[in-house]
Amino acid sequence: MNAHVEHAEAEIFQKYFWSTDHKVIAMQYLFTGMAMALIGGFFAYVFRMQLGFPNQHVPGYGLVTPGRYNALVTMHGSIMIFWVAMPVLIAAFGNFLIPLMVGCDDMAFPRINRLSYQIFLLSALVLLSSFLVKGGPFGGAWTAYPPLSAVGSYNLTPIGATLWLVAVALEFVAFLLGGINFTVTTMNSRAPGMKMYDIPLVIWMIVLASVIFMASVGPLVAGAIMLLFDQTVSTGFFDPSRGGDPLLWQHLFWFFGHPEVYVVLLPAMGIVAEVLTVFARKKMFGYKTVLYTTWAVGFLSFVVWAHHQFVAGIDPRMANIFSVTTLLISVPVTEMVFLYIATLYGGSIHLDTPMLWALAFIAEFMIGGVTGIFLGSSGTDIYLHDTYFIIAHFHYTFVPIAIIAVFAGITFWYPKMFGRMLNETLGKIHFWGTVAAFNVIFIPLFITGTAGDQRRVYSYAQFAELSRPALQHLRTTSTIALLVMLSFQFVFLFNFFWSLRSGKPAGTNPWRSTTLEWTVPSPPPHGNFAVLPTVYRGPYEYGVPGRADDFFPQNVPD
Amino acid sequence: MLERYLTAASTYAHSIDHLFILIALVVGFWLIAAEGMMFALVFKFRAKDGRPTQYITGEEPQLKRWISIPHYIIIVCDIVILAGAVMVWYNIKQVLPPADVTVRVIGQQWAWSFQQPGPDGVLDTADDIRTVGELHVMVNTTYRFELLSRDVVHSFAVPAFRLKQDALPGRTITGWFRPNRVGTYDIQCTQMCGIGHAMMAGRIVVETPQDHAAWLLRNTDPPVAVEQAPAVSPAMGDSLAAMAAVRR
Amino acid sequence: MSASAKPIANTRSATGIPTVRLITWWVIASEIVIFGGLLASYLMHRLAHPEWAESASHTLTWAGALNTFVLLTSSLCAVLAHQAADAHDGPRAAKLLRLTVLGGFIFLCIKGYEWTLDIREGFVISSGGFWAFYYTLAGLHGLHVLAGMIIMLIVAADTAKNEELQRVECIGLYWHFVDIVWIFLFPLLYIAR
Amino acid sequence: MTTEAHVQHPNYVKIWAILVALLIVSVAGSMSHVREVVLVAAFGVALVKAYMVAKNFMHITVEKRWVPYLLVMCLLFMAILFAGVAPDVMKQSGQNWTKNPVAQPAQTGTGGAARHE
Repeated sequence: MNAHVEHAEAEIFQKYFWSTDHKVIAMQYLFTGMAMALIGGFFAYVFRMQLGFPNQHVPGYGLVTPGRYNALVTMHGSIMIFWVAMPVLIAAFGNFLIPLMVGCDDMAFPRINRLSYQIFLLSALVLLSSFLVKGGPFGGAWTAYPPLSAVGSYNLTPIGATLWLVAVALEFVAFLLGGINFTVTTMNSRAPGMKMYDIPLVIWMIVLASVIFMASVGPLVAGAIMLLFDQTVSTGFFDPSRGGDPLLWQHLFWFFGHPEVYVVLLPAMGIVAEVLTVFARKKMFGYKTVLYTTWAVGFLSFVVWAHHQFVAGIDPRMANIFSVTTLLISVPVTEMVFLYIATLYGGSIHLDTPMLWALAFIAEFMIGGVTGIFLGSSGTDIYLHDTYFIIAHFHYTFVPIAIIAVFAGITFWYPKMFGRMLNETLGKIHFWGTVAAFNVIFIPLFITGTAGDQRRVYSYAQFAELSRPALQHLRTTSTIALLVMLSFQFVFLFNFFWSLRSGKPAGTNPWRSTTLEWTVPSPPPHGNFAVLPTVYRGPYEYGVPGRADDFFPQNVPD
Repeated sequence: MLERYLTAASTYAHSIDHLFILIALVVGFWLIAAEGMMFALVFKFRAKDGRPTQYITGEEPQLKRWISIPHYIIIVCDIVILAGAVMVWYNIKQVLPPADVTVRVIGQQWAWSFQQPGPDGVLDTADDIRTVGELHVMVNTTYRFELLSRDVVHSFAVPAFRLKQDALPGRTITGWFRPNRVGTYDIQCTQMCGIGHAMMAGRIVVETPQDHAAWLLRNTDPPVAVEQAPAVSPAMGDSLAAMAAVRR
Repeated sequence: MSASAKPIANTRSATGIPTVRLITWWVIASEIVIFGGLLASYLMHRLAHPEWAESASHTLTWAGALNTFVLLTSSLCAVLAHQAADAHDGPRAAKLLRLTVLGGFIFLCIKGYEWTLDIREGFVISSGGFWAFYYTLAGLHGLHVLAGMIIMLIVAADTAKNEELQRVECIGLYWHFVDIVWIFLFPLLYIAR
Repeated sequence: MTTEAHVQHPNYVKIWAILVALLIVSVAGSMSHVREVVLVAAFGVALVKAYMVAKNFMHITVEKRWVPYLLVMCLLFMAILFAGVAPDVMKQSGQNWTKNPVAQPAQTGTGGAARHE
């Protein structure tokens, strides 16, 4: 090998794997997240096939044994939350958008940023390596309640359980580093003139999500250390026969786990806010009110966690308190959704693909939101807890968040990321196929859940009430709809990679948007701005009276 | 509404079903209203040539009313739902009505076992009846259960009773149910408990007093004469009387 | 490589707090919840188990007190380094930072000696609830001391050349935070019975 | 970036001397046989020491106001965590539940035995 080739290889490595450029790191997060989404989606395919067509050979996998089924659902949950929703929504969009939208050249700490991705990649590899160890991957549900998760002779996957825990802990470290970097960059490195209320909502939301994550994850980091010691050096933190308490883990987990819902929700809301205002050509209805409700949601998310534990053996008196706080949090969330709908009023709505995704987010998320009331009310939760009703409920929140809003974001910023437009026809085919199939997957599951169908069960043969043919038909319907939804994703993948080379050149500002990222070339060069911008106004100045253009960019002087 | 999907077989099943319907009506109304509003706005304000977009900040009082008034109504709705939820919860989980019979329910990987009093009506005596996977109870009798786990977290769920309670190792959790419909119902474990989670099924058999007495008799060894049975609890009195009738 | 040149983002200060100090405060905030979660767990277990006081009476109070003294003194060195950095005296600041590192090193040595004595007496991490928390809390704190020492040595190398003097205060802030955690660990693990 | 001092530097050695004196107080307090004296000497002094370090060494009182608010907010969340968890973990029994006495052989399943291998 001659020196020239070696040098070129070193350069490619430097540029794509060792770069400190926030845009490269964003792409690293995006593509890692997409790869993990394919893995998580494949798991969903396998276990849905087992449920839809019990005990058949699953094409591409084989027979699903009980242990494998448990591992598949555990990994599906863990991957989709920690290795898809978080890296794509917060890390990929946060990394790409924050420096561009606040008008600076990079993150405040580029090398910490790079370290964050490297730790994240390591965590993903540790998780996937658990498929290769003796006993296979952890199968004790993504909540990992001890003693099941703590004792190898209970879960039968002692190495897998430890690898899962280490992977999750590393992932937390990665997002602590990343999130603190986002927060500091947004607080300190804004363009001159960009005041607190001139920051685009998506940046606000990503930063607030990072802060909520930072403040809620600490106790679970402590819990992870305790559980790790229970697994490896025989301490008894969660062992009642030695003075510990298994409920402690549940509390530590959900003290993080519930804010985590809002950690992924807020960036999705932010993305939708950007898309909504651009394609409705409208100023955000009550920008400040949206922010106030966000803060309220952020604070309240810390006081509702035990509604995941109503029947878990907590003191029943506490359930009343957490019921009250849970219904309380519906107040700011409703207000936020209403404000988004009100933004449509008086607009001029263009139904391009990103806008379709954004509207679908609101429409579907509302279903997820209202079904949450059934579960937050302690009385009905007695019956619905751990049934498919709750599966359907949180998929009606997480799919809009991690799939629909992400597609809104990708289709919206794709021109900026890669300099070319996505194909609009393929985009619409993908949209309708995904959203229609999504509803057919989960509406049947609401019904089976209401009929008492419990979750995390690989076969209903043991239960007379659940193995009725009527319920099985619903499960099969759901599985077939999942196959349809998954197959439509190939349309997206084709569109994504085809448009990289053959899409229409995008130009600087294809959507005629006001925020700063649309003032730089697509894709933005290293260092982003040729001349660092100055900001003169808020982010959503559309249809300002007395102007020829219907949009008024943030960086244009009066 | 829920009964179309699954029988209601305990006294409190209906209160949960009614709460479910109350919530479904309230949130269903708001869901339809909000979705309808959204689609109407998308249709009404779709892009048309020559119609400029309006400049609205969201601070205009006459427009803010469209947000704030529904919002206040929603707070009222929340309070109504909350009142119902707390009432149902209080009656099921916080209050223990006087028990006719006390049974012990023990979860372990991966089976439910039950301990119930024999003819003497007292738990933890020599004539206790221990069963695995099947609990025989008498209709219209208030049962108190003590829930234990031997190893990991399990969840004792009887969907037909609308009953669910996790069993934790190291804790004894007390609850109650009063079956009011004869039949055989599923017991599920609804908390992930390891590789055999799906096999951890049980049956709860709700019997008439006569059938229950016969069952008790079959499982008591040696059969205890009615006259010798000490400390008969009021409810067991019924079944003992029935038992005597069967013997005659 | 390009990363050696600082991005402009790093030099801006819209909040009025320099970027390095801002990130230090956020790191401290995130550490508060990590230690807070563990301490809250310990506290409720300790209150639930009065019998743990017997285990606690086996801890070596003199070692804990000596370590408190060592950490307080090293904190003094760290804050004097900050003062020197403010006076643009890089070499003196570096010397004081290295003294702080020495304090951390002595702390870890005493800790190691103390744990050796504990283990010789048969008190290991799996000996019971108190000991599990004792080793976990002190171990997590010790890791923070170690991390602080490493970062401080890196900072001191630049400081000696009169470069990046603003970092002296920030590593000091972190060090004082670790000190404060120990100030609470000392009574919780050694004194309370 | 500015390297100008944003704080007045007090006499740090004097503060250090006070801190060491407080340490001696808390150790001396621990010799007492009165439980209240021990606890007040230990935790009262710890609070004072922590405040002194935060005020004089970390200069938190002259930092921007939101910084102490942020840190206090984090502490508040930990207090919320404690308040929500303690009714289950700290108590031995509550409404309709009670913790079993520890020394029950029935409570040690196969896993418990395997753990001590």
